[in-house]
Amino acid sequence: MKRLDLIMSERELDKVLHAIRAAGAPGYSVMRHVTGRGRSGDVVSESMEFSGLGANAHVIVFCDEATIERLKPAVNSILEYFGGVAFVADAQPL
Amino acid sequence: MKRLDLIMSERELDKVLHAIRAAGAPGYSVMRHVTGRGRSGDVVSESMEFSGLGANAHVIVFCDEATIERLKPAVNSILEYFGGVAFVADAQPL
Amino acid sequence: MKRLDLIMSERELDKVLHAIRAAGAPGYSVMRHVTGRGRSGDVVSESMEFSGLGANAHVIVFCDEATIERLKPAVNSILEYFGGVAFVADAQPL
Amino acid sequence: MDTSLVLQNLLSPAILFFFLGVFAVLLGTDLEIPAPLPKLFSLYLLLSIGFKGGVELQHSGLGGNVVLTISAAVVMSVLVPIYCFFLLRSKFDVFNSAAIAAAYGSISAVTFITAESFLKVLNIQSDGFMVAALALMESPAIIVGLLLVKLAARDRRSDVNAGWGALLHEAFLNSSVYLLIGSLIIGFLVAFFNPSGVEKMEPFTGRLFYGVLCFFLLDMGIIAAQRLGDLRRAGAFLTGFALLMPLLNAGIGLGIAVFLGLSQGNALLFMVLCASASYIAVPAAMRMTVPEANPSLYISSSLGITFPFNIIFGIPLYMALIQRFIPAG
Amino acid sequence: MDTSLVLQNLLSPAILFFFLGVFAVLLGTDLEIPAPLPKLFSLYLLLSIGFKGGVELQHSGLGGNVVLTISAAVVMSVLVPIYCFFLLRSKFDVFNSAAIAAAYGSISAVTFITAESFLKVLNIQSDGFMVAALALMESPAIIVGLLLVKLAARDRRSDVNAGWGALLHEAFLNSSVYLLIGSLIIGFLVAFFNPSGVEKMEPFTGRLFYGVLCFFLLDMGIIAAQRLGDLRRAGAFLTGFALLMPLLNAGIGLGIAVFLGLSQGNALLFMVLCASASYIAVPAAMRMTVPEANPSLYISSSLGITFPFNIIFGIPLYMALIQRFIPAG
Amino acid sequence: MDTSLVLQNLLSPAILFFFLGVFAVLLGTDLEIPAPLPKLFSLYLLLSIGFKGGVELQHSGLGGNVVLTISAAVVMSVLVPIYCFFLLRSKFDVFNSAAIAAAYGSISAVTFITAESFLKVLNIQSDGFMVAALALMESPAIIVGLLLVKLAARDRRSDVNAGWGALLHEAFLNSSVYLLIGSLIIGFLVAFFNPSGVEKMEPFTGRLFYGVLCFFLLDMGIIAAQRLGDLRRAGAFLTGFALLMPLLNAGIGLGIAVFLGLSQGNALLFMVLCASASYIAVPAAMRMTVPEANPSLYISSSLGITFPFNIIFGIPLYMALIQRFIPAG
Ligand SMILES: Nc1ncnc2c1ncn2[C@@H]1O[C@H](COP(=O)(O)O)[C@@H](O)[C@H]1O
Ligand SMILES: Nc1ncnc2c1ncn2[C@@H]1O[C@H](COP(=O)(O)O)[C@@H](O)[C@H]1O
Ligand SMILES: Nc1ncnc2c1ncn2[C@@H]1O[C@H](COP(=O)(O)O)[C@@H](O)[C@H]1O
Ligand code: NA
Ligand code: NA
Ligand code: NA
Repeated sequence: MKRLDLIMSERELDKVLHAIRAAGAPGYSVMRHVTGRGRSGDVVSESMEFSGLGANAHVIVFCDEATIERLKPAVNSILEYFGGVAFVADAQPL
Repeated sequence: MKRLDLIMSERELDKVLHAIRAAGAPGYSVMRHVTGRGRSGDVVSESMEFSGLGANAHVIVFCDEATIERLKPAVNSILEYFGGVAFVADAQPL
Repeated sequence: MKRLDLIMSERELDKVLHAIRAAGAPGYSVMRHVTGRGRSGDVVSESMEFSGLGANAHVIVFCDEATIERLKPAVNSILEYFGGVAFVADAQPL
Repeated sequence: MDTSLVLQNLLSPAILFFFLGVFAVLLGTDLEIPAPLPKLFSLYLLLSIGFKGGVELQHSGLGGNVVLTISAAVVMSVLVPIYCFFLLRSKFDVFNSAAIAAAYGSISAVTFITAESFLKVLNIQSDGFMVAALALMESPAIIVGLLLVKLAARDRRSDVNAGWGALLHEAFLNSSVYLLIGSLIIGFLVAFFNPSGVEKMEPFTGRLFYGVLCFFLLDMGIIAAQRLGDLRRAGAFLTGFALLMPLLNAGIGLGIAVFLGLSQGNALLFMVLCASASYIAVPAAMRMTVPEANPSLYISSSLGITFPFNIIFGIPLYMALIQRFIPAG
Repeated sequence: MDTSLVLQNLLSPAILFFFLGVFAVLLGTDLEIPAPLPKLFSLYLLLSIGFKGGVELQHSGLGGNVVLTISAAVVMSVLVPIYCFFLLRSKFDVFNSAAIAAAYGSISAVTFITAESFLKVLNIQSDGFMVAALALMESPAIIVGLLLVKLAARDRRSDVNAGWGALLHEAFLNSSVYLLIGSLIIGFLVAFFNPSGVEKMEPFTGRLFYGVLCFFLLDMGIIAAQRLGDLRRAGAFLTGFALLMPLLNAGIGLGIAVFLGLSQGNALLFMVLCASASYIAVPAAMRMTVPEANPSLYISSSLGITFPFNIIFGIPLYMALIQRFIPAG
Repeated sequence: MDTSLVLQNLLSPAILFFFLGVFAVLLGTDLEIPAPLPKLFSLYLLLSIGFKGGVELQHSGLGGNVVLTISAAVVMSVLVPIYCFFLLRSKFDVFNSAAIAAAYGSISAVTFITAESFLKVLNIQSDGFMVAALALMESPAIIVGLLLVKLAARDRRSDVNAGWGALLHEAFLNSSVYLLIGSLIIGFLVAFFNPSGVEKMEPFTGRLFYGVLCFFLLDMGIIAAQRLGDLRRAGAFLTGFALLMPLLNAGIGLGIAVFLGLSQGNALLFMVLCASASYIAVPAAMRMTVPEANPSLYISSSLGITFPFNIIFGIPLYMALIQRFIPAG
């Protein structure tokens, strides 16, 4: 099994979750109120949450490799355009 | 060393943490206000946090393999009954 | 690529992020309001967030191995003195 | 039926803000009241309603039909889940039937509060002891729900199932029952021993109350509308149940109110207690003790249908009935 | 210029708390108003200003120069982004120019609210329909901004780009526009059909208002000061733009106000609407529809410079100008 | 001792809600006030107490024994940690001794606020400058605590240890000291230059205050009770210290109050400042500068014992003593 970690602006959360569901992932979890710093050096801080930009969100998906392959194009297309990071690692069910 | 990620309703948090402590884990971390979607297709949304159901919690435990084995039966028994996911991966101390 | 997970008191967050930036990491993400239990058996609970101690923070860094090596001494020095945990694992870009 | 009552209710700030929340979802805006703000409002409302109820209880005393009214409320919270259960069994398994039944035996504090505000606009009095009735109707319904499960489903896994101790604990000491009863007792004590304390609390628990209720109902509108999708999955039977059961229970409540000789105000609150369903205390207890039940069934029916129905149509309808059967005080 | 106006403004609790926030950052304290509290305050302010505006609108009616004033406001929100865009193009690419331009065509509700409080201290009346103008200036600016992008940058990726439907949705149904207009309508309806409801809301939407504004401005001070660092990166051109554009827009606004014969109070609010820039609705829309633009440019200029400039110096300055050109009512 | 004072305090809403929180934990309910709500309340209380203190300070002026009283408060915040340190060294290492000592030299704003409410019920006046004393007692205690560590433990790691600059910064610019003093100055300036601003703040900083205090004390009760477990680990010595040290410090405070000729109200506040211990500013500073100390020792003793002791028994007890030694004003 695989573990996918996605971090991007909460503004794109719906788009990303849609892609994840469309790929048939068995589930996902979302943590909001994430702050951080990315390529551009821009800091996403909690104090900007009230502004239109919002903070970041962290999405975790445990799924099999086939699902990863299926969601890859759509998710990567969103992240390339809007920003954010996505990493995959191995994970075994307890 | 191993890394254990658990995600389930915060309602079962105490039970799960009890099992983790009982297995002698050196520590754990808990993130609350987690939302998500599981097997049944049910969405746990932030807006339900005020209701009796509550949101999800994400527990991270860094521990050795023996501890994983010790906490496995109790944790799996809780998750099977109440729902939630648990995955194990490798992790090296920095 | 590597994935670094750091969990420590939010009081030391600035110091740790400084060390991460100084090592040239391409970015990082921070989740606050983390609670937990560590070596000493002390519980960091959400209810203490209003006190001077504050809750914990969880920092995730996706970076290459060289960056890990560069940030290691400074980060470990902070964690040894103030407490907290740091683990490294493999992760592949999606 | 008196359409002016319906209009008066529909055009109150509370109900209009509820609709604002509903349309926020239907129109697809990204309006949200982020956690834990809804929790803040709900804790505030429980604390305030409890405190004010305690103060009024001290002023009015425990005489007259107080004990009878409270007893009748408790009896209703025992009986309602029982007949709901048998009705629901025709369509759902034991677990879901018991969980939904418990929700309908219990109460919704926000519905109660909205009814109180409605009474205030009409200048109709009600009594503080009705808050005690409110507080005392949560636990029995939970216990009956669990009893039904224990009796009807005997071969459940026992290793992870909570024992009776934990169940009673959850029934009597879940946080909303505790906060409500605790604040009620504090209000009573303060009114008795320390009347100046009541005044000092007033700007917080009194004057602010209606505005916070409106803010909270904005959020409740959002949540209720989000739940509507679940209902389509739940089917017509449950939707019908969630619309008709409040009417039936309110009718029985009216009968009891007439029988006990309650005033118009108390009668409305009594009917609302009977008609409303829980989405806080009962789900908390059911999630813990009957995890086999599907939360989206009991939450969606109580929060997505019965709650909006009661605050929008139920309250003025029940009032119209009361005005027919109970003379103004 | 009347220095007493400046002092009166500088020494108001609202501005002093703003400075307290600014210095908290400059001195390096760890003062913070953790999320989601700023969101709570900003939702509260929008709800309250909308509700009160609706009530006043009902009282004053839609006659006189109401429609003309609102139309003029909408026209300004269309024109401002157009000339801003061409000015900004000398230095920035299409995307950043359009996004910044849209921000300056739109408005800042907190600047408006601060101006209202300033008027109250001077005992100068203003009208509820100005809140409608406030609400109606957000969407056109967003649409113009997007039109500029569509026209000037034709070969954008279309697979991830939102279509026109989504853009209009974001322009008209983003949460702050929705909450503001919704509360305005509720205020209007309640004032018309249910006047006692206005009174019941008053302690929440009225009396508490100024204190919450101060608390929120404390946080705005923190945020504005945190943005100052970004500005150094953005350069002198944008800093100059963020200081001079409000003056230019306020000047045009004054001309229109004189032309339309607005009262002193309405004139100030009109000037402030023209002079202020958005940091909520516009960034939300731009982030979604023009991700090529760098948010730190449009957020930092509107929030880090234009906002503080307007509430500290702009408001008394505009008032001083008004007192020269418009006779007291 | 006057038992009616104890009862009057015990039966005030503030203390009753504190108990409600304590019993919520002891009975095992799941009542919680989720983060960041406690932070909201604590920021609000600091802002309000500071603002109101500043207003009163402006009204009463700096004459009379103001300077002497404030100086005496600062001296106490220097001396208390010194003798506490030597007492604690009999049982704890240098780091823990210094950290606990600093906590007891510093103050608890909520204890102060509770004492003020108690005075209001008794209709006893106190002065705004006592808030200045409150604000000025935090920093010296922190500095003394760190000096004790520097002097007594010379061979600490220096690579990660903050230098003196950072320590002074933390002592004088930690967020609660900053917010308190900042709001005090704002209150003073507004009362002087802009008296109508005081009125506009009143519904927020004044009328709401007591209710928010009660809500916050509900949470403090929960937190204090959660800390009780830690105390068993800490042992009898620390428990005794946390109960007797407030009495000793209050006694010394009473002596100073009599010597300086303070009024009954100011004397109570002065005693409470001496008797209370910090759980916000000092832990923040100690965590950063003396990480060798175990936070559960200094937090649990100040929050789990000294704080409840002071607000429940201390305040009426100190008042009874004052009534013996200081004639009513
Ligand atoms: N290397 C990284 N490690 C962890 N999080 C990252 C990394 N790069 C970016 N992020 C997160 O992704 C968000 C968007 O990144 P970007 O699109 O690069 O601005 C940032 O605000 C961070 O929260
Ligand atoms: N495949 C998955 N990946 C990540 N999180 C999951 C996954 N499945 C379930 N979860 C989380 O676990 C919670 C309970 O899942 P379930 O018991 O399947 O309803 C969900 O609400 C999610 O937050
Ligand atoms: N083994 C562990 N697994 C996960 N989190 C841990 C672990 N040990 C410590 N932590 C986290 O790190 C914080 C500080 O740990 P410590 O310095 O050991 O007190 C704790 O409060 C936990 O949140
Ligand atoms: Na019911
Ligand atoms: Na504008
Ligand atoms: Na002290």
